[in-house]
Formats: sequence, C-alpha cells, structure tokens
Amino acid sequence: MRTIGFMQAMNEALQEEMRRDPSVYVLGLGVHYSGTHPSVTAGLIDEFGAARVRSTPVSEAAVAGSCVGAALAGMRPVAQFSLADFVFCALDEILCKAGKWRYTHGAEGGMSLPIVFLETIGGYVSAASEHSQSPLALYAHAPGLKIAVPTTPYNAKGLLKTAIRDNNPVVFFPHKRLMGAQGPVPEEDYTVPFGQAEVRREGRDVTVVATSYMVTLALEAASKLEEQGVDTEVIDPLTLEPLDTERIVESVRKTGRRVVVDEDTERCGVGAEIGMQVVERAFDALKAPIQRVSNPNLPVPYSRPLEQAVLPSREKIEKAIQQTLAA
Amino acid sequence: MRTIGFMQAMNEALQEEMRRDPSVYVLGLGVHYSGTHPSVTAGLIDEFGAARVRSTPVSEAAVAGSCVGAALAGMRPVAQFSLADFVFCALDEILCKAGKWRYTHGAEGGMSLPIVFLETIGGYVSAASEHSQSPLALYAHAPGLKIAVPTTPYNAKGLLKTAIRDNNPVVFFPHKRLMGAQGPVPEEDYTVPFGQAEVRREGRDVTVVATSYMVTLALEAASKLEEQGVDTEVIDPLTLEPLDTERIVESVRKTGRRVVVDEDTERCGVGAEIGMQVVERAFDALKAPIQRVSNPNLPVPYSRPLEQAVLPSREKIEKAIQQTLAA
Amino acid sequence: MEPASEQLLEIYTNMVRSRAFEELVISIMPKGKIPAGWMSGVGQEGIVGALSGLREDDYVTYTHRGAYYFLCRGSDPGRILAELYGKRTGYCGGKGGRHLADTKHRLFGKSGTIGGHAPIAVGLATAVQIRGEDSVVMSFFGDGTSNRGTTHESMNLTSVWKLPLIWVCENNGWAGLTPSSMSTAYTDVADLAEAYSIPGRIVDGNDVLEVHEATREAVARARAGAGPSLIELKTYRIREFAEGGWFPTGYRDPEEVEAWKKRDPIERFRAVLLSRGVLTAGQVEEIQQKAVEEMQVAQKFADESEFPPVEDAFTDLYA
Amino acid sequence: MEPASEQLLEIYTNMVRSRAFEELVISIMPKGKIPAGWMSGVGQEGIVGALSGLREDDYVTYTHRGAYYFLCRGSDPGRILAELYGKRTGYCGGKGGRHLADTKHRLFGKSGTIGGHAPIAVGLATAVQIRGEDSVVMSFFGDGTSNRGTTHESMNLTSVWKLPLIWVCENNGWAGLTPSSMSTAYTDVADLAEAYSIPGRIVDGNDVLEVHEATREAVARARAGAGPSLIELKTYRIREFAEGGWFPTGYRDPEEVEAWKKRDPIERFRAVLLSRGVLTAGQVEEIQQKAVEEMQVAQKFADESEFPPVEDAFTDLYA
Ligand SMILES: Cc1ncc(C[n+]2csc(CCOP(=O)(O)OP(=O)(O)O)c2C)c(N)n1
Ligand SMILES: Cc1ncc(C[n+]2csc(CCOP(=O)(O)OP(=O)(O)O)c2C)c(N)n1
Ligand SMILES: [Mg+2]
Ligand SMILES: [Mg+2]
Repeated sequence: MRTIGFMQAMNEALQEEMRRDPSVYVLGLGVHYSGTHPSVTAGLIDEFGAARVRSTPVSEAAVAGSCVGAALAGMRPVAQFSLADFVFCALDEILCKAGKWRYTHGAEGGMSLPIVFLETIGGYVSAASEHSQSPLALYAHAPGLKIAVPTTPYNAKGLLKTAIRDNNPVVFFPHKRLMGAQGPVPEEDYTVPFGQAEVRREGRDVTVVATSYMVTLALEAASKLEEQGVDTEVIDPLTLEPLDTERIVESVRKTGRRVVVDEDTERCGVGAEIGMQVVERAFDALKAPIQRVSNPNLPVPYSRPLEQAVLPSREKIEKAIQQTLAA
Repeated sequence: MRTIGFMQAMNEALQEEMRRDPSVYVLGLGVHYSGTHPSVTAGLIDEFGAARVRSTPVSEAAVAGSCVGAALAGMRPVAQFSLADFVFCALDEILCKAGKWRYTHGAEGGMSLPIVFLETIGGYVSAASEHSQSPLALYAHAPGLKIAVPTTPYNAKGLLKTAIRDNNPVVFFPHKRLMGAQGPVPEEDYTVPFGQAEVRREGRDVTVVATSYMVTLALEAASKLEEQGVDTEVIDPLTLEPLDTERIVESVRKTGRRVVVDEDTERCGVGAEIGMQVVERAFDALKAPIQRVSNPNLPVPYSRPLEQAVLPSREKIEKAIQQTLAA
Repeated sequence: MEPASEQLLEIYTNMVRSRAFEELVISIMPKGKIPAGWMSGVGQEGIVGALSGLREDDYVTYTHRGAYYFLCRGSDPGRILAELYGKRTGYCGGKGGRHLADTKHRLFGKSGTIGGHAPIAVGLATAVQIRGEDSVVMSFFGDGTSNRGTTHESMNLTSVWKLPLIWVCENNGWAGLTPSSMSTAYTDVADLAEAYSIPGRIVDGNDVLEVHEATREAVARARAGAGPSLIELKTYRIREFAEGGWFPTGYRDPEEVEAWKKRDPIERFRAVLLSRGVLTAGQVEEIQQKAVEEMQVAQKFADESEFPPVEDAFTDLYA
Repeated sequence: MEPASEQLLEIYTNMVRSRAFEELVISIMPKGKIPAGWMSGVGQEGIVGALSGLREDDYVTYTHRGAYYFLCRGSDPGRILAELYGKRTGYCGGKGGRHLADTKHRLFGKSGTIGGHAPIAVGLATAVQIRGEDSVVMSFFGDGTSNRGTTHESMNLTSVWKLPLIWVCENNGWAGLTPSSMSTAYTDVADLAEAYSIPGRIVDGNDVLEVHEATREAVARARAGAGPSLIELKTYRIREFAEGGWFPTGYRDPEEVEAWKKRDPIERFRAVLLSRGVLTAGQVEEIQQKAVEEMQVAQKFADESEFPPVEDAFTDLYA
C-alpha cells in the first residue's frame, strides 16, 4: 500500500467526497489556497471552484452558524477552522445550534444537520495557552455532536469520509503533532466506522485508553514497559461520541486495571467520563483505582520545560501504569 | 433572624460591596432598572449612578471581555448575564481570557482578575433547550475560574460577597427555581467561604452529593427514604472550584456508597469528576459503584412531561439511592 | 407598482389573523396553559408586508416576537398553539415551545440566543447560491439584536459573497428594558448597510404598503443575483416585552405607547383599503370574524391535543 | 502642530529600533531558539507615530504583529526576546511566549484570538471613565480582525458609553492568505466609524508624521472626554504572515510587495528629517548603530537567561 501524509489523507477525503456528492462544500480561512504547501484544503479550489471552496473572513461565529443554515437547506458543509482555540468564538453556534437544533425543532420533516467542523488540537509545539488547547470534553459534554479523533493517516481519511456522510454534526479533531505523520492509505474508497475502538496494542496487565497524540505516547510507554515485563493494552476509541464503551469495558474485565490518558484539562474531562463508565459497568472487575494522566487543570504554558511539566508524557504514562500495577 | 428572598440577598450583597469598595461596579442587560419588580440589580442605579451601574447592549462577548480589561485596570466588575445560555456567545472571553490571562501573562506585576460573572442556570420552567442549560462542567473544565453555586438566600449573599472580594474570576450560578426561595439572612456583614461543603443532612447509609436546585430534590428524596429507614447524607459543595473533596471523601468513607446528582448533561459532567475523585481517593471504601443522576446527554425539551423525563427528579434520586444500597 | 387587490386583501387578512392570534394567546396566558412566556407582536404587523412578497421556496429566519411569519407562510395556528402548550401535535412535537419551527414552510426554528439566526440565514443563502437556485432568504432581526457581533459578521459575509438575502430590521426602539439610545451608537440600523456596502432603506414599519414595496424591490434584487440589502422598519411593540408576567413593567413612558397605538398598522391599512374601495365594511367584519373563528378552532385543537409520551424525550437527537 | 525636533528624533529612533528588533528575530529564527513563530511588523513601523503621542498612564492593546508597541512604551528588548525563547527572565516568565505582555508599561498581554483584545480595550477605558481619570486607551487591530463580531460589539459600546478610546486599524490589506477584497465588504475600515457615529479618518500609515498628527488629535479628543475615534492606517506587511516557515508563501503578487517596499516608512521619514535638517547623516548612522547594539545586548541577555524551573508551571493560576 502507498504511504501518504496525514494532511494529504484528509485532503483526499475532502476531494473524493466533493466529487461524490455535489452538496459537500468547504469553507474557512484561506481555503482558496492552491499552492504546494501542505494543507488540508490545498488545491480543492482548482477542481471545485470558489462556489464550493469558500474562503471566509475571520468570523468564526458566522462561519460556524452558516453551516447550520446550509445544512438545513440540504448542503453538507465542512468548515475548516484551523485551531480549535479559535472556535471558542463560535461555541454558541456549535454547541447550542448545531448540537441541539434537530432535537429542539426537527420533530418532523426529516431535518438533518450533516456538518463537519475541522478543529486542530494539541500542544507540544510551544504555542502557549490560546493556541494549544485540546477541548475534547467541551464538545463531548454537549448533546448532539459526534466527535472524531483521528490518529493515523488511514483512520483520518476513513473517519473524515464517515463524518462527511453522517447526517449529524461531527467535530473532527486532528492533532498538530500528528499532522506530519505518514502512513499506509489504500487508493480505493473506504470508510472507518464511528463508535468502534481500535486496539492499538494487545496486552494482559493493564488497559490504557488514549486519544489523539496520546496514543503515540501511550504506545511508547507500552514499549518501554515491555522491557520490564509489563504487558499493556492500548485502546484508541477513535470517536468519543459514539464511544465504544463495550470494547473498553471488555479490556478492563481482562486486565482489571486502567489508565486513561487525555491531553485536555483533567477536571470534568474525557478521562473522568471514561473512568466513570468503567466504574459503572465493571466495578467488580477493577483491581485498582483508575489512574488519570492529563493536564492538571492548567493553561498550557509556552516554554518547553513548562509545557512538558503540564502535558502528559511517556514518562508520566509509565509512572501511572506502574502505580496502578502496584496498587 | 429576618427572612428575605434569594434575589434580595444577592441584591444586598451587591449593594453592600459597592458601598464598601468603589472599584466594584455592575454591568449587564437592563441593570438600570430601578422599579419594584424583584431583580438582582434593582435600584442599584439610584444609589450608585449610571457610571457604576451600566446598562449594556445585547453584546455578551464585549461585555464579558470588558470585565477582563476593567479588572486589569484595577476594577472589580460584576457582569449580570441573566441566563447562562446567553453566555455561550462569550465563552472565548470567559474561558480563554478571564480564566487564563493571569497564568499566561501575569508572572509579574501582581496582575489579578477580580470579576464576577452572574449566570442563571436551570430547567424545570419549560424554557426549552436554549434557555434551560446548567453548564457547570463547561466552566469547571476550564482552568482559572472559580465556581460558586448558591442554594439558599443565606449562602447566596455570603458567597456573592466572597466572590466579589476574591481576586480571581468567579462564575456565580443562581438557579431559576431557587430565585424565588425565602430564607433567614442576618442583617450584619458576613461571608460564606469558598471550598467548604455544607452537609445539608447527616446520614449513615449513603452519601448524595448535589448542587444547586438538585440539593432541594435530594433533600426531598432523603425525607422520603427516611420513611423506609434509609439514612441519607446530603452534601452541597457550594463551590465546584475550589471543591471540598475532603468532605466528600470523608462522607463516602463513612457510608461506602455514593450518588451524585447533577442537572447538567452527564457526559464529562461534574458527576463524572466528583465520581472519579472519590474513586481515586476512597476506592477501598466504596461498597458499590457510584450512581449518577443527571441529564442523559439530551437538550432540555420544552414540554413538561418531556422535561421531567430528561431532568433529575426526586423519584430518580430515590431510585438511584435504592440501587446503590441494593448493590 | 401597487400590489393587485387580491394581494392587498391577503396582506390585510394576514395582519388581522396575526393580531387575532396574539389576542388569543393573551387571553389564554392567565390560564397557565402556556407554561413559558410569549413575545407578542401586537403593533408590528406591518411585517406582513415584507413576508407577502415571498415565494414558497424562499427561506425566512425570524425573531422571538410575533406569529406573523408563521401565519403568512401557511402554518396552522392550531399546531403553533399546540407547540406553545407543549403538546405532541405541535410543530416541534412539544420540544421547541416558543422557539417554534415549521420545517415544511421553510421556517426552521427560532434561535434561543438573539443574533443566533443571522449566521443561519447566511448559510441558507449560501446553499441557494451554490445550487444556483433563485430562492431568497429573508432574515428578520430586532434593533437590540443589531448589537450582537454575529449580526455584523453575517452582514459582512452576505455582502462579500453577494448572497441572495434581505435583512429586515424590526426597529421598535427597545430591547427589553433598554431603549436604543442606551445601547446603540447608530440612530438608524440602516446605517449599517452603508458600512457593509449594501443598499439600505428606512421605511415606516407601520405602513404595510411601504414595507411591502421596499422589500419587494430588495427581493427582486436578491433573486436577480444582485446581492443583499437591508430594510429597516420603524415600528413599536405595543405590549410588554413578554406575556406571562415575569418581566418588569413601567419603564416606558405611557405617552410613547399611546402615541404608537394611534399608528396601529392594521387600522391604518384598513382605512386605506376602505377609502380606495378595495375593502368594504362588510368584508372588514367578515375577515375579522373568520380570523377569530380560525383561532377558536386552533385553541380547540391545542386544548384537545395530547401531551407527548415520555418516550419522545429520548428520540430525535440524531438523524 | 508639528512635534518638536526631540520628539521627531524619538519617533525615528523607535522606528529604527523596531526594525532592528525584527531583523534580530529574523536572523535568529533559523537557529530554532524561538520555538514558535513570530509575526513580523517590518514595513508597518509608521505605527510608532500613533504610539508616540501617549502618556505613561495610558493603556495600549495591540495586535499579534510587531514589537513597536513594546519598544515605544519602554519595554526591554532583552526581556521580550527572552520571552520568545521561553526563558524565565521573559516578561511572562516564559509562559506567554509571543502572546507578550509588559504589565508595568500597561501592556497587559496579546489575545490569542484576534478580536479578543477589543472588549478588553473597552474594559480598560471603562475603568478610566468610572474613576474619572484622564488616561486614554489606544487599541490596535488589523483589517482582518475588523471582521470579528467582537470588534463591532466593542466599537458600538465605546461610542454609546463615550469611552476614552482610540481605535487604530493597521490595514495592510491582508489577513493571512486572504486579501481584504475576499473578506471585507467595506473598502475602508474607517467606514465603520460612521456607522458607529464616531469620527473616522484614513491616513497613509507609512507616513509616520501623518499617523502621529491624526492620532494626536484623537488622543486629545478622548482625553478631553469627547469620546472615541477610529483611525485607519493604510500600510502593508513586507514579510510573510509569520516567521518560522510554517505558513504558505507565494500567494501575493511580488510586484505588490516591491511597490510597498519602495514606500518604506523609515526611509521616507529619514528623508524628511534629513531634508529638514532635523537629522544629520552622522546621526542616522549613530541611531542605527545604537539600535543594533541594543539588540545585540538583548540577544545576549536572552541567550544567557535560564529556562524556568518545572515548578513555575504550577504557579500563577490564581491570584
Ligand atoms: C444572546 C442573547 N442575549 C440576551 C437574550 C435575552 N433577550 C431576548 S429578546 C431580547 C431583546 C431583543 O431586543 P430586540 O432585538 O430589539 O427585539 P424586540 O424584543 O424588541 O422585538 C433579549 C435581550 C437572548 N435571547 N440572547
Ligand atoms: C479568532 C481567530 N481566528 C483566527 C486566528 C488566526 N490568525 C492569526 S492572525 C490572523 C490574520 C489577521 O489579519 P489582520 O487582522 O489583518 O492582521 P495582520 O496579520 O494582517 O497584521 C489570523 C486569521 C486567530 N488568531 N484568532
Ligand atoms: Mg427591539
Ligand atoms: Mg491585515
């Protein structure tokens, strides 16, 4: 299989879906760019023109809200916001409109809101507090939104296609540190389903649930611990809504121990939710308290050593695994 | 002790703090109102004038962000937003500016951000999905914000005074269904500290942690269950940041069983966080899985029977307590 | 160009129906059957003039105030009222309440935040433009709503993209307790049109014919692909901010209210039609009577409808 | 009124220092010591003319681009650079990075979202007004940023409240990859002034004296309690959107860039000062030399400073 980059994988998903379905269009800052610099939307304008590849002003609220309107009128907008940090300016539109509109107003007439919001997340690039956020829980907490968190070029392409074809609003979160990743991606059409976790590494001793770039760190920690004879299972949920709780619970039933890694701030985070779901469904199987590795409720600082201190690292994951094994 | 209403208690807190400290001012929609209709800010303009009681346009983002600026220049703004639902239009200002500004920029010069954001929460009044939210977790998830959730006229007044005197941004959440409550409130100056939970009912069998209007429902459930010989402890944290984890853990160590009641959507909610903290700190003491009673991730519907189906009720709390006892 | 007599009568009838609906709601309100408030459009029925120029395949986004949008587009007042009651037969199955929708008539739902519908209108118009259709979007907003950032972002975007959209401002001089003078730097909301390089026009919002004529022009412009415009209707809300008693009163000068009552858009239009002979006194009576009867039927329908079963709470989140 | 020779020299010197700082950063960038990007202000140094009319007790909110704000207000370039390196001696202790602050000089920090500083400026001016002081707030923003709703909400509020605030738009015609024509319905951002009923003025942003004169007037107005104004500086960014190589290039017409290079604000001002005899060739040399030396000292300071200890990550969240 050929190897391509993460951004190209996303770019291909957009291109192929736009070919497949004339109601798909993209909009966002600078999406009219058609040069050779790697970008998720590069070159689309050459094939699809300015009507379907709409460069926008810096008006995140209007852009996000316009997706709701366009979707109500039968289109399938894909909004490219670059950083998730900028989308705090449009949360009323996404959380309260896109997420709730069908439930509140759509009892009849087959109303649907097929929208994809692309929001890049993540730290580890010294971008400071307002350019490094990973606000997964913010969206997971809101009803009505599906949430995709790709980790490889393969699943980035497949999940993005699923997102575009889904009849509901999907927030799609690539990670800054994964955008440069390369990986095998088939030439032919395929999709990756929502709600099916991927077991990235099988293991008997402890279950680590990690999303986004945290999967990379978790796999590194698992390799390291292998040397010490610890057999770690690493589960990548791929989507947080729907969440494959079954697969996670199944793994915990096997290992009895669990660590959850989340780059986002810890309080009311995805780690808390996944943790509670395990407590609710597999309390009897738990041999030790669940460990969370996440940002201890701090903004992400700029300076490298400080950023490392705040964000999860391979070492912190290792330590958490060791602690849960010792408990 | 005299008995006054919840709104009057808040109104007095504002009045007394504005007298005490000329840097305190209020702003918001319609705060210039000086009639007799009960309101949190009624009449303040008569005593303090339009410079310190500033009626604003419907511009939530500018209003919230202006509090950050005014605080940086040494003022203590209190922004009245009426419903928390409207503040989704200003989340970049509150979550990313107010919450993070000091950490990101304030390493020197004693920067502080003494701001109070007043946001009424809650359902149970048929106000539908965009006027019934209780987005506690949204704020609890963000670093740098303190969160006060009053439940009686007494603690509403005392917590609001503490909030105004605090040198950090505080989000203060009264509940629609509590705004009409009456209760004893001393005439003399007092404050209610942040981070100290109130045990609203002592009990041996099970610990219920509830916030806001959920405390009322939990107390009703506890009374009901008393008839069946169940002795319920009801803990009201009063603030979610800082959170009195110690008091909660202590109670769970006593009862071994816990239910958490939260009107907000369940996923990544306050219930998940409090649950995980108990798991992390008192795993050994837990005799049964923690039960959550909260909105099962749905927008709040308008129609009464539907709203009742979605939101926590006395009956649902009773059932959860019985389940945890049976487990 | 004056509308034909038939259309004049239709406009008049819809104004009367709108008022009759308001009066129905006002009469019901004390009975507690409408659990939340209602924002009355009494006095602002000149808006019917804007709506009457639209086709079925056009889109409308609307404010929190009044039912004219629905009645003009063909919605059933019984189903509107049922929704306000929270009944299963309401247009949103009881889930939306006063944040009403009527999908079939391209009325997709009220935004709970004012200003929230402006970007949605942009999106509707974008869809039309991408598909190369000749529908238009008419987007109503209040003077208070003009202070929201979303209104500005959206107006800018409609202008840059030359979208087929007509912004219609219902300037009634107040946003809740707050007079425009306390909240708004521009005296005329139409001033924004110039800033955004689109045609702007101020009309007497209580003169339904002037409203009709101005919006008709703007609709024609949009339909021809010439882009957006902004029409400001100077009008007034006669009732308090909301029906239901939870809002302060007494903040307006009673004389101001009285003066505007004298400019009632329905009475004014009736006088014109009578003097022109388009309408007879008998027809006036008949139209009024029919509107009242229609609302009685509506009430009966709403009263007799069932509340939704509990299971309905758990459906419809996802498509 | 022309500024006195001394002030003219100060303006010139600050322009040269600003450019020297930019050149320093550009030279360092390939070395990887600045972990994130930097948005260069080369070509926009006419902004110094606006800053030079301010008092120490005035407030400034600023954009993501350039260091002129800091250098004019008295910040130490060594500490600025140390912050960009993420060193403990930086103004934010390494936590803010290019979202720089210098609290002592009333430069409270860059907003990570563009348009986020506009409401903050409103708040600063509100504080001044409530306390009855005569400070003013100068709030800079880019043409792209004028498309954000917060900009509009804030302008409206400053006008309604008559706040002592000067909006200064740095219109360089581009927002990232996007030319104004693709994003902005108004040709002149100053058009917004009229909408918000405040004085607006367009000036050649590369003519530092014109900038100075226009802003001085606006500052005087604000200081006298006569309210806000808007000044639009027509200028251009000569460098790419960001230094550091992560942004596309080649989207602008090279001729456009070349034409603007010929309008370099420093060269133009130098010619004026030389021709007027305010500046001699020797002084030109000396000012340039001193600026370069200052930046060398700055670099040494930043290079020799320590990274913050890990514990620093856990302080300063709450006051
Ligand atoms: C973002 C937001 N802020 C506040 C409110 C509460 N609110 C509902 S209507 C209204 C006044 C609107 O004034 P205007 O747009 O002039 O409409 P009118 O009521 O006069 O018809 C307000 C403040 C809201 N719904 N949304
Ligand atoms: C809300 C938000 N959206 C997008 C960005 C990314 N961004 C940073 S600078 C910039 C362009 C700003 O253009 P302009 O205001 O004209 O300033 P210039 O860079 O031209 O000086 C953008 C889009 C951001 N920081 N914040
Ligand atoms: Mg109004
Ligand atoms: Mg620009």
